[in-house]
Amino acid sequence: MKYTITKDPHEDERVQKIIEISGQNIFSCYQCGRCSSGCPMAEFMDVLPNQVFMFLQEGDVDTLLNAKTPWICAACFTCTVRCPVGLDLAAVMEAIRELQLRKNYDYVDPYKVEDREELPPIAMVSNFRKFTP
Amino acid sequence: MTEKKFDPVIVGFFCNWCTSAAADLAGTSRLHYPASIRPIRVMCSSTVDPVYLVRALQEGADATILGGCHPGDCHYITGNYKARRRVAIVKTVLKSLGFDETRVLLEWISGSEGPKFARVMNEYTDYIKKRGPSDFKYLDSLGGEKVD
Amino acid sequence: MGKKVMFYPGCTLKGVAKNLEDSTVESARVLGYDLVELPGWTCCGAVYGLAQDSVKFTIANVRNLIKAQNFGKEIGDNRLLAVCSMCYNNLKRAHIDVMKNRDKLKTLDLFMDEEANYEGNINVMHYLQFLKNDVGMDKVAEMVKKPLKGLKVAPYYGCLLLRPDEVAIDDREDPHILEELFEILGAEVVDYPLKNECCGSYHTVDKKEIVGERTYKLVSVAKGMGADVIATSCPLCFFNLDKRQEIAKQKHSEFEHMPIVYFTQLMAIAFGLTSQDVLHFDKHYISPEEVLQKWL
Amino acid sequence: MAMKRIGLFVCHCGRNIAGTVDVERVVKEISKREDVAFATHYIFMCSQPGQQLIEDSIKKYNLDGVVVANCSPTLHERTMRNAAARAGLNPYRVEIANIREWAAWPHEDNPEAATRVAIRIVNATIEKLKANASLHPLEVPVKKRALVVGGGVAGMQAALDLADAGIETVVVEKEPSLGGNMIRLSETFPTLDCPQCILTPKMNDVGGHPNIKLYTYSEVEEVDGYLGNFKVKIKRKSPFIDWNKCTGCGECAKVCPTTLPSDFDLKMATRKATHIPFEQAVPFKYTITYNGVPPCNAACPLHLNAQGYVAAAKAGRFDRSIDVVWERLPFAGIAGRICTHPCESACSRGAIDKPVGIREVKRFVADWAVKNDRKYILHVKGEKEKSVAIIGAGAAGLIAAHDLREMGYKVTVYDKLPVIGGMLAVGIPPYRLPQEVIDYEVQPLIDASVEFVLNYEVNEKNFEEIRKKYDAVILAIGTHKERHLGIPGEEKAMHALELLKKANLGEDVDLKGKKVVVIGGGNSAVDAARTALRFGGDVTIAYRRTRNEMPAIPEEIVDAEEEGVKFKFLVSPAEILDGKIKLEKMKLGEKDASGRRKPIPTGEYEMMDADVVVLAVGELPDASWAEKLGINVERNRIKVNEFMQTSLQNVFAAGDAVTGAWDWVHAAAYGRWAAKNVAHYLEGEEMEKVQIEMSSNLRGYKELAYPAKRHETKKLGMEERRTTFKEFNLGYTEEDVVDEAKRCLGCGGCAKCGLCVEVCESKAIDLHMQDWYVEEEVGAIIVATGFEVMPPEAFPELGGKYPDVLNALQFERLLAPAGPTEGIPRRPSDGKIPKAIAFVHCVGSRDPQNGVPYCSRICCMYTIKQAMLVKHARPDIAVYDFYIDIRSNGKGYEEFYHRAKEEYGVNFIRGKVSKVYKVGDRYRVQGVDTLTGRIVEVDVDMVVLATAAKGSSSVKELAKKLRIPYDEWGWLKETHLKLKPLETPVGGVFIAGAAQFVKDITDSVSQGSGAAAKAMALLSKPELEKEPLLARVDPEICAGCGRCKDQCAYGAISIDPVRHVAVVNEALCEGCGACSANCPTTAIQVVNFKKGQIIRAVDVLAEVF
Repeated sequence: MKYTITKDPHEDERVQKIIEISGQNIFSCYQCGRCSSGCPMAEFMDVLPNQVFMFLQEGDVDTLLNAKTPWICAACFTCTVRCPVGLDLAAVMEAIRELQLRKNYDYVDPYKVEDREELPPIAMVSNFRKFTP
Repeated sequence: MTEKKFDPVIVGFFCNWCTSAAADLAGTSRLHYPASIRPIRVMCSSTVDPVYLVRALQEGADATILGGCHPGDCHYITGNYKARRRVAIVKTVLKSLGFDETRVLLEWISGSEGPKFARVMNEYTDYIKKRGPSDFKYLDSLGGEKVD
Repeated sequence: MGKKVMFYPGCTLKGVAKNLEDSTVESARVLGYDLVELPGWTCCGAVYGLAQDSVKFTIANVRNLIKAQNFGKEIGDNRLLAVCSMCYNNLKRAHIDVMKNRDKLKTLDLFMDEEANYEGNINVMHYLQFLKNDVGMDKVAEMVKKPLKGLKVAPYYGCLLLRPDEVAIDDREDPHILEELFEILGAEVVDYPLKNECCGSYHTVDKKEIVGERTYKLVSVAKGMGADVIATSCPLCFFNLDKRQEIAKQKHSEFEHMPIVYFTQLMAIAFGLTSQDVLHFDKHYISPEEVLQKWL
Repeated sequence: MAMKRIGLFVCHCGRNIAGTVDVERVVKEISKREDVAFATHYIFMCSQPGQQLIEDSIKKYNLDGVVVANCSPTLHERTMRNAAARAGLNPYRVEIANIREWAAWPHEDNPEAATRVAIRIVNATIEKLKANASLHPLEVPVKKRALVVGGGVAGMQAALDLADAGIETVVVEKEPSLGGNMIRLSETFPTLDCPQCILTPKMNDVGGHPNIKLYTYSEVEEVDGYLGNFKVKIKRKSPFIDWNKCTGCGECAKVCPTTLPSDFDLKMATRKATHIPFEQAVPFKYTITYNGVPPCNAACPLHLNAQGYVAAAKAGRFDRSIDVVWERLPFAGIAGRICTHPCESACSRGAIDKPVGIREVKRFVADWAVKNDRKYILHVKGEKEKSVAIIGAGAAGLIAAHDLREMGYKVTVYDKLPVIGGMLAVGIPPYRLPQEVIDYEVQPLIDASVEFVLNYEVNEKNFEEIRKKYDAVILAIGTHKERHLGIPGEEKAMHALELLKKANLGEDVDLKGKKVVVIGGGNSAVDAARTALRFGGDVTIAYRRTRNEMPAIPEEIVDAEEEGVKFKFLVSPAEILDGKIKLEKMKLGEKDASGRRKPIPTGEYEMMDADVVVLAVGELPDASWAEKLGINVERNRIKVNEFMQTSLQNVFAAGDAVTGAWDWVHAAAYGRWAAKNVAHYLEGEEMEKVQIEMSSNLRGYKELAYPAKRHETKKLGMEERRTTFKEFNLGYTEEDVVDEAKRCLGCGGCAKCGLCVEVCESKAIDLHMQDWYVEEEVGAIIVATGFEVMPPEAFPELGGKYPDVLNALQFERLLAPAGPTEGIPRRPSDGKIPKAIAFVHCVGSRDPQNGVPYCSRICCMYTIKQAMLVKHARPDIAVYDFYIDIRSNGKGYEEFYHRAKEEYGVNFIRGKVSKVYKVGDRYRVQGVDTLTGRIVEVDVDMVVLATAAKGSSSVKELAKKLRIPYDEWGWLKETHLKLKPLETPVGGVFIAGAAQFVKDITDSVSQGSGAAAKAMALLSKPELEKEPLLARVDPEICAGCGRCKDQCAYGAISIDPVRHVAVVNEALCEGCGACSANCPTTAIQVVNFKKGQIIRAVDVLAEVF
């Protein structure tokens, strides 16, 4: 496990893009961990929310683009409201997803959704809005 | 003076405890700002009579800036609040007379904020440069009174 | 005829959550209010967009608000009620968003050149807020015919009634509005510590195992606290907690089922409205009929 | 006046100035001025030769003013002024032109501009200097005494240092004892000393020091004056015990029946209302906590001390309990049986389960007195000549008779009935209130020579005679007339009063097997129904609203139902026929004025069998005769003014005759007021406005509410209840009454039951003691008010509402060897020793969104210490410590942390906890380990939250009085964080310890000593020197408008009432100049910063070139 920083993360374009889309200063995170400990989905994630911020602060966007975490976040805002420095983590997760989705990437395939009849419309609408471009 | 570069005159009233100290710090830190700023030290922002601000504009300044301690931090307990009220009145009066009230600026700059001091001076000078010269000083009817 | 108030049902109430719609409208009728469906409402979008550079999630909601603005003038009331947590959250956030961000509103107004501009005076309310602030819990108490004495209810708020802060209808960490309501309905309220935790939300579409795990945890803890039912206001929470018990049971053999109800169904029952035309127990995966038998 | 011979000295500051600014050009430019006599430049003006140059030039050129153009005045203004002074020039005639920081350095990229700015600055400075006056420092006398606010470790250290230095020091502490937060601690990090061992000697030193005057249980009320001469008014809160007499024996606490949560133990234990906070308290004196009038007492129209007699009953002291009742009311047995008990409706316990059975407690002690032959004795306080007649021996009449007789008047009571008691005797059935009870409680009045004339009806014929015979008359004639419905067949009906009167006077009414319908929903309807039932009837109450709206006492309705009375709601009588009644059906409409929903007729009718119809639809006073005599009567009620006086001046009235039919307690309350004002009237004094209502916002101690149901009283057997008129409610048993009294939540704190007064041998207790004030004059003030920590309840997501989730200070008490659990941590919920404890750091700290932005500084260390102490006490308790960063930056701190980790087996997990919730009877802590990147869950039995520290909650009030600044978190602001951490902007006021910001004991003690040293330095001089740059008024042009006075933050300006001009107190003035900017006539100016000076400088600065 080794990561070589080749460039000041503050100058990284993709980090800047994430800051721009989310409107959050990702550098204000001080790694208290409260987002992760309160996250109802954390146990299913491969990168914990607090680690997401450390990766960003180190400029390692690639790891995040390949991680499951942004796609597991349920945008429940538990972390957002509890973050001591007021970071909207849900928006940052969305920004990371957006980097992918804006390349016309489908995370879910609507045709492969099971039990479409019984799912409430809001479930499908919200899922597709979050996971398709 | 069609194409001549406009160099504004900005008189700065800086309170002794915060903004003067910030100006000292900006100097010590070798932070540069335009020579348009013409500073004077006063004991407290509250000591600045609205007359001083108007007088400066009358006598040729394109703008004035009043620097005080941050709210709640005043060395004289509440002087900066008084200054804030006075500046508000000056601005209202200027505006109602048809003058540009943005030529009076009140800023809170604490003694530790040297960089902020320099930044405010730079930004405000740029701003005034864009606004152009003040028309207030050309008002003959408001010519300066004699002082003894 | 009761007093008319605008009602935004949302798509889900028109289908799988008929039980929520009818129990809401009928319970309001008992309290002297006619919930009139907002004419021509469109989908709220279910989730609010978080990207700063996008307005696409706001358009539909502002359009709904404009419709409410027009219809509100007709009936002389500016309150727009929603009972689905997602609808409430979206409409309210859109309202706050464009009020805070006038440039965004201007862009939207320009975009929707057919409609009138949004003036910003629509009061988006969740039905619970309406009960507490406008109807008054005293009035609710007055209408209770069959107190739900002995029924142990775990109130479940989920996320969208409480978060983010600007739309919260109550204290986000320790809300009490449902508790207050259920006590007035005569039920025994369980101190349910997970009442504001997420159910897994839209992951129910493509990651139902995860939602099954959430349901397992949320229902087991409620069971452990002695609850007979979990009561919620969100059709998605309802679906997840109800239907996904199937998966929870497959994964955890010791799991015990528990019926999930809408808070409005409990209101209806306490008000003596026990017809299936109002309650629609056929919409439940785990039927609450047995637990509620005493009051039906 | 203006200077004409100014000297300019431009400094090169090596290359600092001269490298950018063309100093020679500056000198050349300035030399052109006529008022400049000499100008020069030199490489280092601040050096010895540089200063010499100035001195020599002043002498040589006879300079009358000097401008030194060099660096910031903060650096060398004093140097240059001293140099000038040596040369004989007044130092205030020297000004600095700062051309280094303000010209050379910021414009070093542009020497030309820098030089021009420098010239301008120098010119402006000369313009200002020209009108400078010669000044001399002011001298202010000093009071050689000091005040220390706060008796914690910092305050005590400061006080001891001052006192040891021979300075008389006043210490004010708001708690009853010295010690502050430190004395609450178990042990201290990193040395593990116990505060009991290291702090109590200091406390004793403070308590016994000849130079220290100690005021505990006191607060600073007002601060006046200024540096060296403060006048401080101190409020001494009443401890209700004379501390000069108190020996600390503790007998009072032994008998005190009132238990309150211990504030010293932060609710981790209870204590008595009279208490000493802890065993080593200084001073060792008892204090009684009294919060005010409790809601029960406030709600009682007679203001009986309900909490008091309940408290005495709790102690089993029924004798004391009945005495407390008798202090305000002789009719305990009557009240205990029939009062509508507003006290219980107001009782705080009602919000939790059911109110305390206050009335039944009173009933019990009244009966107890009868059984134990304790009689009430009416003590007449000095016989008076004047006499009063009271018409009516009912509730109002009896209490008025009692009160007036007690005051010494001769009292005669007339009543038309053959018995005493009025409606009590004939309106309330004997099964609720036996006549013996009335007779027994009236006997003390008869024994004290109150004359009763019975069977005597007062009317228009004999009233004038009575009025002439007595000095005053009170009409308390009650409501003995039936209201009529006006429906057909009404004459066939019987009236409730008629039925009740017969029952009371022992007459028989044969209702056996008859169907009886009682119309009405009030108390008399229920009474009539139950009476008819006892006469053998088959009774139904028909009421036009529903049960919820019935005005009768709810428990009486239940009793009636138990006995077999039936109810029919939402019907109103339309016609009474033979054997039948026609009823109209009703429905409920909107609420009416009484807050009850109005019945609305539906137009539908029904018939009901009714052999006898009893109407109980209300009673009216029979006041027609009074009206004939010229007494104003309105809506059948006697009209009185706010003093209970009728339109005839010596005639007063009270009771139901005035208010309309109400209840006993209100009738009695108005009767008492009538008596009080009759006495005022007879003595020619001013009368008092009637004030029945009183409010109390006290709400008992919820934590005292252990689960306990309200006790029910014993009742007579149902058969006897249904068929006889024997009293049906048998009251509490002795065990029940004590148990019931324990349910009281002690809203008022001390109940004033008086048990302690009885046992205090030194007669130190005075339950009527008031707060008092003392004044002290001091020269310096040290504020050491300490800190507070946020309560766990502020963090619901971390389980703050659970009993076993504590903040660290509470846990500290559990670890203290002298604490409530003797140093072994136990769960407050069940007293069990936990198997596992979780500590959570940074709760509310470092959290600007949900708490405070700063680090609370001490939490890491105390949490580590607590973890260690847990392990000390019980090594088998597992300890989990959730932290974000361990901040152990003190001497020996890091080593301490490592000991916890390496030797004690404390588990440290790096990550903030987000949720704590209950699972079974344990608590699940949901955390994270950010280092391994895993969610961590652990079940524990207790959770300790290291909650954020804030300034003491009362500090803001104090800071306003002292005019010192504070921040939003309650920390006092120092003058300079780095260099003047002990000073405040107000001269003579210093801060020490955690009042400035949270700090550990080491730092607090150091600051205490530091502040003391600062104060000593100040007080060591007989007089103080003060900068004379102050506001001065020109009385010639001052208009005395006072606008300057409003601007002054120091209260330094007053308006001379004689000359009508502003006057500046130079000792208070700080020279800010806020006044001058607001002066419309320029009369008030700061010396050497005069308006003319500034404007001339501005003119130079603003000029374009």
